[in-house]
Amino acid sequence: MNTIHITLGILLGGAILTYFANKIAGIVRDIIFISTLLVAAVLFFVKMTPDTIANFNLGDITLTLSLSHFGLLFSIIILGLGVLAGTYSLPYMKGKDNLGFFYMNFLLSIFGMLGIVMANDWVSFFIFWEIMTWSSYLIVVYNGKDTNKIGIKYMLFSALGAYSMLTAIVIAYSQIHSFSIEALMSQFTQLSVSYQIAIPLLFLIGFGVKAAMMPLHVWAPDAYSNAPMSYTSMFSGALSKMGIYGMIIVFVNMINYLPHNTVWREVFAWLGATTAVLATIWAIFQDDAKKLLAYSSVAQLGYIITGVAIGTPLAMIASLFLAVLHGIFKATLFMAVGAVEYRTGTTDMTVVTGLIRKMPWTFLAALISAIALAGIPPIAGFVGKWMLYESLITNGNYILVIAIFFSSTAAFLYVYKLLYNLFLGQEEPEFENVKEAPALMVIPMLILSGFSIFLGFLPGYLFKYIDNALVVMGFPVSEGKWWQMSAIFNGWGNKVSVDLVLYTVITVFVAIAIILFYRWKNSHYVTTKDISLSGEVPKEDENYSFKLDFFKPFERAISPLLKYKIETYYKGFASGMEAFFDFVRRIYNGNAQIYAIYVITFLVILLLFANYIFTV
Amino acid sequence: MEEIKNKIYQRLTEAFPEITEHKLDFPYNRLDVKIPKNKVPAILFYLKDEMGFKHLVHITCVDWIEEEKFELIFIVWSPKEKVKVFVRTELDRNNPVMDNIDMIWRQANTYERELREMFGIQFEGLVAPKEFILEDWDDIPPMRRDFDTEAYAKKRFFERPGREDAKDVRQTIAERTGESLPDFAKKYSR
Amino acid sequence: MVNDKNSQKIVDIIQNFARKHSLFVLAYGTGCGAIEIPPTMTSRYDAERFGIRGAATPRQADVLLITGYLTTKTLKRVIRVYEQMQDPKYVIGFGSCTINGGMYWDSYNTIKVLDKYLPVDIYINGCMPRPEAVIEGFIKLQKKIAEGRADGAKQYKENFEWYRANQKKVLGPTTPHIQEYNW
Amino acid sequence: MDILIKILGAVATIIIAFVVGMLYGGLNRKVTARVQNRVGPPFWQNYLDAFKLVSKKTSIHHGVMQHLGPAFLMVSSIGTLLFIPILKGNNWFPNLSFHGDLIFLLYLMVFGSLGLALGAGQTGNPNSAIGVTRGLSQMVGFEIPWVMALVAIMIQYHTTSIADIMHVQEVHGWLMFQKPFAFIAAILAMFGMFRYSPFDIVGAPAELASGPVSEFGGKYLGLMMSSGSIFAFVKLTLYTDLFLGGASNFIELLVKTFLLYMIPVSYGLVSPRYRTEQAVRYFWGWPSFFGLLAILYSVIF
Repeated sequence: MNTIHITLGILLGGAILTYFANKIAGIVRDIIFISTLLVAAVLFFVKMTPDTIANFNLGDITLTLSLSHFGLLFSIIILGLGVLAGTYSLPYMKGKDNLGFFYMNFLLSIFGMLGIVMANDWVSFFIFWEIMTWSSYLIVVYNGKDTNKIGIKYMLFSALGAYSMLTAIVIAYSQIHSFSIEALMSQFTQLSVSYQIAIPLLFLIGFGVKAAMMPLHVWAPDAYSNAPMSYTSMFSGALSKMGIYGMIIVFVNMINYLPHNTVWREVFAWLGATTAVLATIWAIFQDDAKKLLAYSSVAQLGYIITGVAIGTPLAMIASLFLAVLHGIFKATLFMAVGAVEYRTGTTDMTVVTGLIRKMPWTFLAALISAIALAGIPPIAGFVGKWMLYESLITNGNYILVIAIFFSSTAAFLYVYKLLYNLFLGQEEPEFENVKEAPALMVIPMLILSGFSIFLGFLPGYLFKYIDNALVVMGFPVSEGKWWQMSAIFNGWGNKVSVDLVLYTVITVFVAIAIILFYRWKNSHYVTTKDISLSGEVPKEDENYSFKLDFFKPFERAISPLLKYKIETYYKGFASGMEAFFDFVRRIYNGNAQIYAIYVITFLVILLLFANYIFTV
Repeated sequence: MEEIKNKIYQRLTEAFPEITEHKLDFPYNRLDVKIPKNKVPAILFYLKDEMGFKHLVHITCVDWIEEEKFELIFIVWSPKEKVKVFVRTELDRNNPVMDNIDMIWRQANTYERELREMFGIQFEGLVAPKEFILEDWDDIPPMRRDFDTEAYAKKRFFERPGREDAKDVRQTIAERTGESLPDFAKKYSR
Repeated sequence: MVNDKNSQKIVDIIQNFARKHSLFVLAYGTGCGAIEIPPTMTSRYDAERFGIRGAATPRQADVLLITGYLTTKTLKRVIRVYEQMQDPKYVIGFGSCTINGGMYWDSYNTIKVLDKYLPVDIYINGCMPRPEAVIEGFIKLQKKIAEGRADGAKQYKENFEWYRANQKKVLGPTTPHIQEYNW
Repeated sequence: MDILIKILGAVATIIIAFVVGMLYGGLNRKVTARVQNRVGPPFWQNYLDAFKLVSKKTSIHHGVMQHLGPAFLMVSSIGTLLFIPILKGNNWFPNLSFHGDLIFLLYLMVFGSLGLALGAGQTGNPNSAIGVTRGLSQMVGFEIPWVMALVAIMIQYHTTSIADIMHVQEVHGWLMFQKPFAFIAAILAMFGMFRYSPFDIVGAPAELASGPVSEFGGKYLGLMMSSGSIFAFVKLTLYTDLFLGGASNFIELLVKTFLLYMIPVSYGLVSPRYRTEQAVRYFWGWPSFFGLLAILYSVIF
């Protein structure tokens, strides 16, 4: 018994207890849920030492778990976000039915993710991966409309990923007779060429599904927007990072040793960049705030995939920084949209308007996170983006830089669309009585946006962890070469001192504020109905906010591209997928019995080949 | 031109024996017919669908106050024949009610709104906002001849001394007497 | 120091100098006189050399030009626009119609004396005044500003009740509320 | 003491940028007037306008973002100003130019656009939001050739620092001639950056009532005007540093920036107005082609 056992035990036990506490009383369930999270997180961060090893014996197979510095970085995202999103979901989920089920799955997915980052062998990796997938699947279909279709999409892609991953594991075991991750890494170079290509490819398909990489992203926008926002903040912030986690392992330990690895890198970097560009364009034309953020998540994951695929030390630092930061700001944005939904009942951006005076703190959190997303200094998003650009330029990927830059600039459009439509614009009498979200929802958002600002001028605190993680992966120590506590460097020795940026910005800002607030009383507040409109006064029931066809000029400008890309490729792809789903629906028909039979069949098949797999 | 007008008139009288008056000797291409008001939609339909008068030029009104009548005039135009037909009808001035014809020409709606507001003619079944040009009008409709616009203006608006009538302004300025204004306002009116 | 009377005077002189030479005219054509503005602004007469330029919205404008007759319907909008402009602001009545009704002296929907409804700083006579006359009017206004006498907005604020009563009288009792004046 | 001198230097830079930017704005009006066969306003007209706007007695606001919008704009302008070297060799008001690089500046420069967009959004005026969507779309358009030009320079000389690029030009000659394609792409992108005709649909006064700024008056507008002037100076100095070899003294800087400034101004004088999608497609057409050519040139040579 050591800390790993205890932490995982607490999470698993807590999950089950929460489910049954629901039968007793709501308050008991809430207390058990949040205390499970808190105790697990505190125990983990206080007691956990990286060299702890825990063994679980399952029959003949021994599952080995231990925490490396690399896993520690990801477990910070998982547990930190888990605690905050858990706090957030207490008021957010209040009044929904079947809450014990939701909270159980919430805890189980954290349990699964924590298991993944500590897994030392592929069996436990796969088991925890499936726990994570299933629990998130159950939350995706937990409520909302059209759950059948969305759930099947998610399940299909997850199954595709899981089985390709399983195949890779089985192949690897058949060759090296060990499930250990390290064994595969160390003996990878001795495998035959076909296996050297097949294993990473299958793994990358598996991880690419979770990271919503370009051809495999189809499930993501629907699943992200359909899950309750309190979970989506984790789904997009932490769960998708498991795909990145796996990808880094594959790229660093396998593809590095391949003879033509630059081709692999280029291909996957371009897949990431395409994901970023296309998802950004789709995000611009969404009218639902959740959908917009979902597509935006896909786009941001595209940057991270690009960075991982490039794989230079600077790119790795950049993508790991972006991975953590994406967890922070995207979670905040999902939480803010959730807060809006909680108070107004809808996230349709053509309906909600003018909430800034009603929900100022939510707006503040959303604003800071949006600036972080757009990558504008002095908020932390800039640091990650800068390093990514520099790594691409210094590595010679010039066109890739343009693509990423286009996606990043176009991100301003959807960021503005989100902020304007939800919070700015004319106020609507319908939302007259909207209040600020409850404190338990606002505080997690503000804490997270505080991190965004903090990492903006002292990114070194996070770089330290990233450095430790990368050292584990075999990269040289990068402190001083790529970063200092508040300065970042590129390969050519140019630097940006981010703390000076912040000081400058604050100084100028204060000076301007003094000028603006001088003779404060001469500036009067007028309502948003009091606008200069050729002398007309909008009537009470008229709202002149600009809502529909928000980026029509831009849409017209890129219409040839849209026609080419979306109409032919995406629709064709989607309809092809739909046809495929129609076929698959006979298998996944929503009937639990059939699923059980399916699982049993799979186990039987597994047992039939057991000799080959386990004993050879 | 005369033959065309005669031919049109012949066809109209055959279809509508109710036509009471007509006048063909206007110069150029104008042709006038007068018809009771219950036949107006029918004749307009006929003109549009059977005879190619596709364009509604105007709907207007004349106030015959001495005869206690409003005369409504529908002007239609045939681009093929190059002929204008004036369809006149008379309404009782004390109860000016007319059938709505905006199902024949959509643009008739606008003219009808104007007539409703300026002459007080009610079009039965007209679907349109209440106000057209005037806002908050509280007097009799202003285009009626018994509406005294000068008296109304005198009653309603302030007036600069010396501009009570249509006399030459320079003359009245020469004879100007004092104005009854508050002191501050004097400063701003000269 | 700012409260000191003499220094306040100096500040006023400087501010008035700037105001005088930078008149943003609201492009809000009310009557036929609006057609005289393009030649005034463009190459032939070039009002920009006096610092006069157009502004698109009342928030940015200093001068409200009432270019010609004002129907009651337009008056409502003009009052609204005037109240949206920021202090200091000036009104120029343009053409005979604003002075005494002009050719619309007996019209049932055209006001005749503008200064009962809005504080007019300068009237420009004529039907229509030519661009030379318009520029002359602007120069008169500049002179008034420099002398500190163009305080129409102040008068409007101080005698707001009187102006509002006049406006109510002509706009009718059923006038939908004009939004409260927010100084 | 050292820090005090630095602060004084920074303040002096800001004042110079303000004065020069305003002067250029006035000269722009004068030149426009002369081309249209007018006398035009005196060249100090913009100072009077700004002073008058700031000294307006009252102003209105629709909420907190309307204060923050101009403030963001000013932060962006001044921040960018402080992070670029004004004169060659950094011997004169170096400010913070050692602490930032080109990509950093790219992002700091768009900070103001986003701030203005948010401020305009708060007012609730539909014209503002329409103008903002046009402006942001146009921005996505001209950033592409601009970034291509910058990438071409960066990969040619293996640096992202402006000071290094200026130093390179002392050795190799002006980049304007060394990398003509990059220069063409950057100049074409500059048309969009300055938002003069034909790319002035963002604030088209006749149809959008001056677009994003339509609810801003008084001190807000005055601040925006000042910030715009500073920003114009910043952009011109940046172009001078990157392509015209920087300037070793102040007169040289003035001459170079003024000549550069006259390019978009004179192009705007003879151009009608593009619609937004035309503008975006324009930037993704020939300017981007030249940008790609520049990158290709850098890769090959």
